[in-house]
Amino acid sequence: MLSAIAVMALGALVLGAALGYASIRFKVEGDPLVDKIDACLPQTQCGQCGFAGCHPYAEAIAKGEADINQCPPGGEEGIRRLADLLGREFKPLSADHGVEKPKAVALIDEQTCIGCTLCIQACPVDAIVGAAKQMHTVVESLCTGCELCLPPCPVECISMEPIAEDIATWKWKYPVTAIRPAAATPLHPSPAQAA
Amino acid sequence: MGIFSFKGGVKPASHKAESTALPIGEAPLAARYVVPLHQSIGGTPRPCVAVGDAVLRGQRIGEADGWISAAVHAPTSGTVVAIEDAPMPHPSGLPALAVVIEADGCDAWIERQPADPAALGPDGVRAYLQQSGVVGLGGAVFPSHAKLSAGKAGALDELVINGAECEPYITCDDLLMRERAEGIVAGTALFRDLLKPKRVLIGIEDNKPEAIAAMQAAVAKAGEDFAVVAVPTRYPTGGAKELIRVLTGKEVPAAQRSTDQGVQCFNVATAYTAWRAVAFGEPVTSRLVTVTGNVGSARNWDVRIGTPIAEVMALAAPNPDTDGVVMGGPMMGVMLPDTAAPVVKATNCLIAHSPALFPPKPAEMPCIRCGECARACPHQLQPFELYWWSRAKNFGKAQEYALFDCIECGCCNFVCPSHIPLVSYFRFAKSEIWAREKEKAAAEAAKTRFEFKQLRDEREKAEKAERLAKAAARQAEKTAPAATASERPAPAAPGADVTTSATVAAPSPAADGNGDAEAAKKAAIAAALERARAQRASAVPRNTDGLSPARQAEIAAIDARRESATPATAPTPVASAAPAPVPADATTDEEAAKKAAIAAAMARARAQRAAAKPRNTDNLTPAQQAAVAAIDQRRESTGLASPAGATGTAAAPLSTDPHAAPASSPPAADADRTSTP
Amino acid sequence: MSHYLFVVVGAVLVNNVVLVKILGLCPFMGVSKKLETALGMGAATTFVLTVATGASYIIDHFLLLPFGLEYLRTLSFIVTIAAIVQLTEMAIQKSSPVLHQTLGIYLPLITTNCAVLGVPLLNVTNRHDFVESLLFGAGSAVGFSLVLILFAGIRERIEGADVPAYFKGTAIAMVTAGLMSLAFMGFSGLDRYQ
Amino acid sequence: MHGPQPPMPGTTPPAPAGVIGAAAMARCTALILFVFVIVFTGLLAGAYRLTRPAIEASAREEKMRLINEVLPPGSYDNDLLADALALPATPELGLPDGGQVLRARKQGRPAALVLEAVAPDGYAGAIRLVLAVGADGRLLGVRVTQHKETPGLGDYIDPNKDKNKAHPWIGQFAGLSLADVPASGWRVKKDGGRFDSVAGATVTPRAVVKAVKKALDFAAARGEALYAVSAKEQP
Amino acid sequence: MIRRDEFASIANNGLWKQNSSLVQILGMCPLLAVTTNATNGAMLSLATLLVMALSGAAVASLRHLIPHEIRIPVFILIVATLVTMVDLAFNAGLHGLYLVLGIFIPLIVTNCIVLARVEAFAAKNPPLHSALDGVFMGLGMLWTLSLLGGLRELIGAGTLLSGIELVIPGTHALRLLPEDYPGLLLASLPPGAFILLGCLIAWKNWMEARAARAKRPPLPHSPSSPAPAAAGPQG
Amino acid sequence: MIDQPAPYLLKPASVTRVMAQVLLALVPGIAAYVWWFGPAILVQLAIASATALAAEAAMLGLRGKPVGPALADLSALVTAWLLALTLPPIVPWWLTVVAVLFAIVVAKHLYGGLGQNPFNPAMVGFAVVIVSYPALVSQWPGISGPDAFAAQLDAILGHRAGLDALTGATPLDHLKTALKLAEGNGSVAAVLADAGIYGPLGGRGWEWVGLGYLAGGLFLVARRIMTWHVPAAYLGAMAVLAGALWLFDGASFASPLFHLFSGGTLLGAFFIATDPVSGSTTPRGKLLFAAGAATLAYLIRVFGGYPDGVAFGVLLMNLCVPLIDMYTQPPIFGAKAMAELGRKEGR
Ligand SMILES: Cc1cc2nc3c(=O)[nH]c(=O)nc-3n(C[C@H](O)[C@H](O)[C@H](O)COP(=O)(O)O)c2cc1C
Ligand SMILES: Cc1cc2nc3c(=O)[nH]c(=O)nc-3n(C[C@H](O)[C@H](O)[C@H](O)COP(=O)(O)O)c2cc1C
Ligand SMILES: Cc1cc2nc3c(=O)[nH]c(=O)nc-3n(C[C@H](O)[C@H](O)[C@H](O)COP(=O)(O)O)c2cc1C
Ligand SMILES: Cc1cc2nc3c(=O)[nH]c(=O)nc-3n(C[C@H](O)[C@H](O)[C@H](O)CO)c2cc1C
Ligand code: SF4
Ligand code: SF4
Ligand code: SF4
Ligand code: SF4
Ligand code: FES
Repeated sequence: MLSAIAVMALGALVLGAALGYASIRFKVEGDPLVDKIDACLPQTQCGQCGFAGCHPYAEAIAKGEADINQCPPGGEEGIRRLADLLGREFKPLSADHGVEKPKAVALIDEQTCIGCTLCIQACPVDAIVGAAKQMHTVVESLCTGCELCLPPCPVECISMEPIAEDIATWKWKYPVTAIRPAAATPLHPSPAQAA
Repeated sequence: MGIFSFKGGVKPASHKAESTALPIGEAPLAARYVVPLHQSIGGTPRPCVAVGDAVLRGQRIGEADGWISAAVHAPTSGTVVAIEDAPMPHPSGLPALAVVIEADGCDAWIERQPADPAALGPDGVRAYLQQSGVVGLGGAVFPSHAKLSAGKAGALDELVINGAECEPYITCDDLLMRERAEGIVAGTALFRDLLKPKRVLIGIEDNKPEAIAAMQAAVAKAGEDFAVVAVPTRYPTGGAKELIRVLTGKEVPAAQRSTDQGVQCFNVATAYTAWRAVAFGEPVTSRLVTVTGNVGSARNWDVRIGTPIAEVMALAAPNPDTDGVVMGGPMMGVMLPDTAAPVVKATNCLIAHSPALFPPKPAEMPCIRCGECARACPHQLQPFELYWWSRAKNFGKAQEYALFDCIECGCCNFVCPSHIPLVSYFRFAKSEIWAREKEKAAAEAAKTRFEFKQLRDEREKAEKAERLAKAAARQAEKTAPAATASERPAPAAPGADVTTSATVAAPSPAADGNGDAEAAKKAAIAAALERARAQRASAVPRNTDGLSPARQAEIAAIDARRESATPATAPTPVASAAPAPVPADATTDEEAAKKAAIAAAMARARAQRAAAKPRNTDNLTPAQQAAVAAIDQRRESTGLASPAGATGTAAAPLSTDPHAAPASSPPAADADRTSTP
Repeated sequence: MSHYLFVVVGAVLVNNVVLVKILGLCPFMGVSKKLETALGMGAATTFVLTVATGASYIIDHFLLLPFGLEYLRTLSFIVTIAAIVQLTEMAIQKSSPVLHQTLGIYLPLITTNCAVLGVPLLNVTNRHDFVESLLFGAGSAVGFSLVLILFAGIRERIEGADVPAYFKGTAIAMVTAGLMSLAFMGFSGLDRYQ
Repeated sequence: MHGPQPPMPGTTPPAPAGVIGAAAMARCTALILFVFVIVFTGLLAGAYRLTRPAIEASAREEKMRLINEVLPPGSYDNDLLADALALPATPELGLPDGGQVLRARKQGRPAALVLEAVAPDGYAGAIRLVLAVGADGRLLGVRVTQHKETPGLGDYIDPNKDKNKAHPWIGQFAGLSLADVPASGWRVKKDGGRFDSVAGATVTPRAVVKAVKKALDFAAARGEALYAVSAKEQP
Repeated sequence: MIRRDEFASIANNGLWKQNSSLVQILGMCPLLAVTTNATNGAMLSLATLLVMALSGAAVASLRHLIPHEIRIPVFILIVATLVTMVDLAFNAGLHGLYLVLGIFIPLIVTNCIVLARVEAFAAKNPPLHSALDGVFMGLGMLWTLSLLGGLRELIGAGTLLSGIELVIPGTHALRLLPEDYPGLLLASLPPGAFILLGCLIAWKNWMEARAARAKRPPLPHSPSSPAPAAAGPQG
Repeated sequence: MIDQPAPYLLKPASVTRVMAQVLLALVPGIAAYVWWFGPAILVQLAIASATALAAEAAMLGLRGKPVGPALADLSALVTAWLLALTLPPIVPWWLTVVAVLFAIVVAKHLYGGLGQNPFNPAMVGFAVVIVSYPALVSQWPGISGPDAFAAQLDAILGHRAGLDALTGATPLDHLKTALKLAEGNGSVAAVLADAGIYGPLGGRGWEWVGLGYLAGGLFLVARRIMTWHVPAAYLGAMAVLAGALWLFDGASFASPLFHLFSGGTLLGAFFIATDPVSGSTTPRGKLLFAAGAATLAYLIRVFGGYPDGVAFGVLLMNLCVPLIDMYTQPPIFGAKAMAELGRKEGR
């Protein structure tokens, strides 16, 4: 009994000392993982993930406080990237946080705009130009399609326009194979779609 | 002259005899020409004619847009009836901007003036070729003038002229060499004079003995020392890199330009058109097109650019079972979704497709990793690995296996026993990767802007708090009444401080009252000077300096618009960089002085920039500039933009390649207005 | 001398910890999705396992056996291992943050890698002497890393395969591990001269 | 409990405080760890004390179970486990590292020897055996204690794996003695001996038969001496 | 105490949703190594269950005393102590089984699922919940290990519950397949374990896919659909 | 308007054609087999083929893929034939069925079918049965004319009573056991001279079967179905290793010729290690793969627990294929120039 306790106590002391020394010797600060995660996010800053932007979400993922499937703008592709980075299993987008939509940009109806500047303040990426009491315009190439400018507009003059394909943005499609992959699960239209 | 060889390659049946029986024919004039503006790699030319304008053959209708871009010309005389989106000879079937010309039947040329290369000088010749619309006719349609300057490696060792024409069915270069060899040699001499290579090599596949003989004769006649080399017939010897390898033994990697290895390669037709342009003043308005395949009479035609493809096909009397038209050869060509699309500079061959001629492909089987494709690949890639990863959409892996070294020659596809459309998978993977890269760059940019905005918001908040605190302090201490003046004297736009504030400049001339610290004094002087200049620059200073350049530009445009629309509003508000003339407060704090100095310096810099270029669009990326310009144009068309906005501004380049979009220069009028108080 | 060779060959191939002894499977399944991480995990485990076998031999022979405290083996071994792992983790975090990130949650999991406790215990059951213990430990670790890396290579490849839906992911990985284990059965008998 | 410390903005210079805090914290946690170690080790030691008698008993029982398989329980009356002899390296039994001999006595007279033996040339390595040899030189029983023979092929030497439950292969040895079987008979039938084997797997039985024969030879040669040594004085 | 829904969720997690063997892929070593028959699998699972329940309760009770930095060493200490106690108990009470399970009893310490549950659940929940979680995780393990073990011995030898005599003396294994069933030995060997487990995981995937398909929201024309209310003015 | 991508020309080649030629190339070996060991092997080939086709069709059906084209590619038949040729011709029918099922269902279709399996299906099937039924899989028939057919058929149907008369050890197995039993005083030469199962090259009869495989293999190389790399490296490595040990101790190690012509060496070198799907694909990778497989086969057959190591050698090297392929990528066009560029910039 006593010898057991003595032996274990001795061990605990030695190991404790080693760990204590190491914790001071190998102290590290910062977390490069967050930046890597952040780089996988679309930077739309829309907050659909439940965080105040992409970086906070990245921090939450790194800390293990958020799952990897909460960013609708990133879509499946983004989740795959995260799963790959973090060595986790892919999982479909969490329905609580929204659905993946085709990319769109905001369009301000310039006839209706009253120049209240509220959308300018709302846009996280400075994509709206204009000054007070003047009509505002969205710089298409800067707009990330986050839709944050929609709610503040008092006259509801902002709408989302899906981006149309042209020759420059056209992509070669996935070749249709003669041997078809296993029969896909039948499409059940959701009630909302059907309505 | 050693002939080298490249690994891989295939030998499909050549089918060239069908279309070489007849000499080159002159295609009859069409009634209507659709001339796409984007016909070469790089920027999209801007239209420089208007609807209703009368044009002559060879008249420039599209202005080169940047260095990697070439002008576009009217193929015949007539009237511009539309500038609109029209169907393109492109696999997508999507339309693009084109100038539609109704021919008047006279086919009158503009005044053609030969150029004198000696007088123009090398740079002049390059510019001349660009203006003449000379682009690579070998398939890549890369603006030739851009390829005509020496690369990093200094002087060129070899100039290679590509007469290989390795793809089955195509014979336009063959016929060109047979019938117009002298022009090709003269064009080659022109290139030689520009590039000064040590040797000039003309490579022709040995299945074209007539062309070789004709070229040899022409070279001898011209007294040049060009070597006409017969190269073994094997697809894709005509690929620039393969031909360079065969003729010089040099391998040009994908990540390099051939000039870095001291070689440059041009197609024979390119040399010919360059010579026509220089020696006769004829811009590129037509090209040779082989019309063959499932047709009654296969032949090469000299076809005007812009001729509807259906009309060209009709010349060859396609057989009734024709079920499509392939533009290009059977190995690399594309099936055209719409034969109303016009002939463009890249159209070297039109093949009538029929199931008898090109049997439908057997069903795709799984890859058995037999390695046939790897043995056939002229770039020694592992197509089945590329396929494996492209199919699985693991693009990172595909790139690891050098996806972007693939030239899409189709050799692998040709030999695959499983009939896998390998090239389609590679194209899919490549375009996905490009799209993703674009997205990533956009995300990165969005992130920077977001962070900048956050920083600004924070700073604003902090400054506001500070200001409030100071104001409170001042109130309490009851200091000099001068100091209690309003923070912003008569802002022109009352709402402006909501969106942005002059926070940077706010504490500007802080320390001008006391002289204890030298820095403070200097800063004060600078700030005072600054203020003076700013006041000079604009009668009513507005606090727009905290704005991003993009937004400043926008405001300027909007202001201009307002001005023209409602002249009764406030006197000419202009984007400027005036620091808010916040009165000096009594603090003698050194820190404040330093801050003030910095702020003043920044303000000064900004003001200078603003003075020089009121539309502060210079630090936008070309793409963003293009976007801004596009917005301008939209407004213009809805009648909202000011005349000032319209002057000088080019019409919107509906860019197809955002990266090569033009840098729209700021209208001079604005600049003038800003600098005159 | 040659029997040391057989100890090593036996540990690496014939009685491979993962495929034959069935130890250390959680990291084997968990960290084999990418080759890079497998390499890192292999290196980390090799280090920890080798050190752990040495340390536990010393503890067993100089602390436990003299006092008749064999029943404290599990406790003392695991505590030692946990400490070694933590030290390794700190060292890696300092020296190679990238590696630390890619290994993610798996570094601490070395503590709960059965192989790391199992090999010292096997050393005790097999009555290995110090050199044999070390060789057995290192051999097992190399065997672990070897199959982990090979497995990662194959998993990367079958990632692109058209695996039936229900078998995608872990299920097919298990089957693959089974076939690997089957292949390793070919080595059986190679250590019989031991 | 573990509520977060209220932040004190502006007052504490952060870095040094962190270091001092860490050191103090480290001491504190080390102490807690130490206490845990002591407490749990104590618990464990207690548990060990409680279970030790039971463990020893079952270990003994296990050993006796094996012995009883080769040696009928009624055939001796001494405490076998106490009457053990440690053997030095004994090549005759294939024991390079030595082994153990148990001596069964009935009414003080030698009854049987329980020997360990190793057949080194099994198909897949050594096969460990336990055999009981009566004082009359007769085999009382043989059991395989450890082997690596191919499952499903060579493992029929283990009665638990032998498909023939009624007459396990290993049962052939019971009752035989050197006197009954001539030297040439100590082979498998395929080689002209008297022992059965399973077709396709004769390497294993050959090894076992050879080892058993050698063990009998050993018992015959050294039996007397082994019975004679007292448990205290080792040969 | 504990609410019904909490209980249900803990039970569902342990038995199915977060099943350690089929979903979390933790605790693989015992799962594959000792499941040569159902008995071994079940007994080792029971041992693990005991450890998990006790360690869950212990950690949950002590969680406020354990500083965050040294929680892992302390957890390990607690688990190792409990495992050693279980080990001692097996040694004393079920010596035969103890010998068969070998190092896999002490290896419960490193069974990833034990520490994972302690860390993920017990460190954040009250003792009763934690103990229950341990029990259900253990039960989840119990059924998977028994199933896998049963399948392996059935395919491998045609029997079920072999080795039961080590637990309940006097009983014996059931022979389910005919005596001349040749047995696919592979199933009893490590490769068979891996492949069968792969199939079990695929089976679970299939069950879940089926369940998900059954749970799909009914088609919009179905009157029971709750969705149309939210479908907007046009609906 | 049809919608097909370029190229519009295709070489006339197909998977079916490739597989058919492989089957054809096996014929000489099979003929020799029948000549020496009787027609039982034909029965096994039939059982294996039927099982393979049925399993392939069932799996394709279950996975919702079109059955026709995949059955027509003949790859399942190649697997079945190779598997049957590696098993003793007198194994009970159900054993062949089990082996083929493992090959087609587990090793092939669980990975997505043709072209995607990392392990050689036929060898997986073989390994499964040799591990599970070592006794049955090591009973080979002795040389026998057609007259033994009835007895062989009986054995295939499961009546294995009179089997001992039919069977004899294979040369490899016999040599190994004989050397082991003789405990030092037996030499290879003595063993080979002693038993009547050895011929001038390898095993009697077996050497002719091997020559048949060799002929078929050379045909495949000539038809460019496969490249020379794998067979050359396989046979080369086997010969070098066997030769080295033979020179070192000719009494304990058989000659390289013996090793080349016994067991599955020639079948393995030309038909099994050459499986394009599970083998390495780069030229250097093929050399490495085959040399590795041959080395392992030799080590296992001489020192290991199994009579021959061809199957395990191939399976073990299958494990390494992704890594081998990754690190033996041939230099791509222009790689030299890039390397030079890198060097220049590095400086
Ligand atoms: C973006 C880009 C920029 C290029 N810039 C030059 C250049 O500055 N000088 C030049 O000689 N060639 C230039 N090239 C041409 C290529 O290096 C190459 O010579 C040409 O594309 C050959 O045609 P191919 O693509 O059909 O082989 C450029 C090509 C691209 C795509
Ligand atoms: C597979 C392939 C085949 C080609 N074949 C030819 C050819 O036969 N003749 C030719 O002039 N250009 C051919 N090209 C285009 C050349 O690579 C290169 O772009 C051209 O020779 C450069 O000259 P240019 O800029 O004057 O067009 C081919 C390109 C590829 C990728
Ligand atoms: C995989 C495999 C495992 C074997 N295992 C054993 C074994 O454990 N014991 C044995 O005696 N023979 C075993 N053999 C058979 C021997 O190699 C040898 O052929 C046999 O013992 C000779 O017996 P026979 O003389 O009855 O034909 C095995 C054979 C193979 C192929
Ligand atoms: C040269 C050649 C060799 C082959 N060898 C094998 C083989 O050893 N085993 C096998 O199952 N299939 C073999 N196949 C057939 C086919 O590749 C195999 O069924 C695939 O592995 C199944 O995906 C071979 C095919 C060819 C062309
Ligand atoms: S949902 Fe995605 S894009 Fe939106 S803020 Fe969150 S991470 Fe960024
Ligand atoms: S304009 Fe609107 S949609 Fe676009 S980025 Fe800004 S806030 Fe988002
Ligand atoms: S030729 Fe076709 S089947 Fe052969 S390896 Fe290439 S892609 Fe695969
Ligand atoms: S298409 Fe690409 S991969 Fe295929 S042969 Fe040509 S270069 Fe090689
Ligand atoms: S149980 Fe997880 S590693 Fe063994």
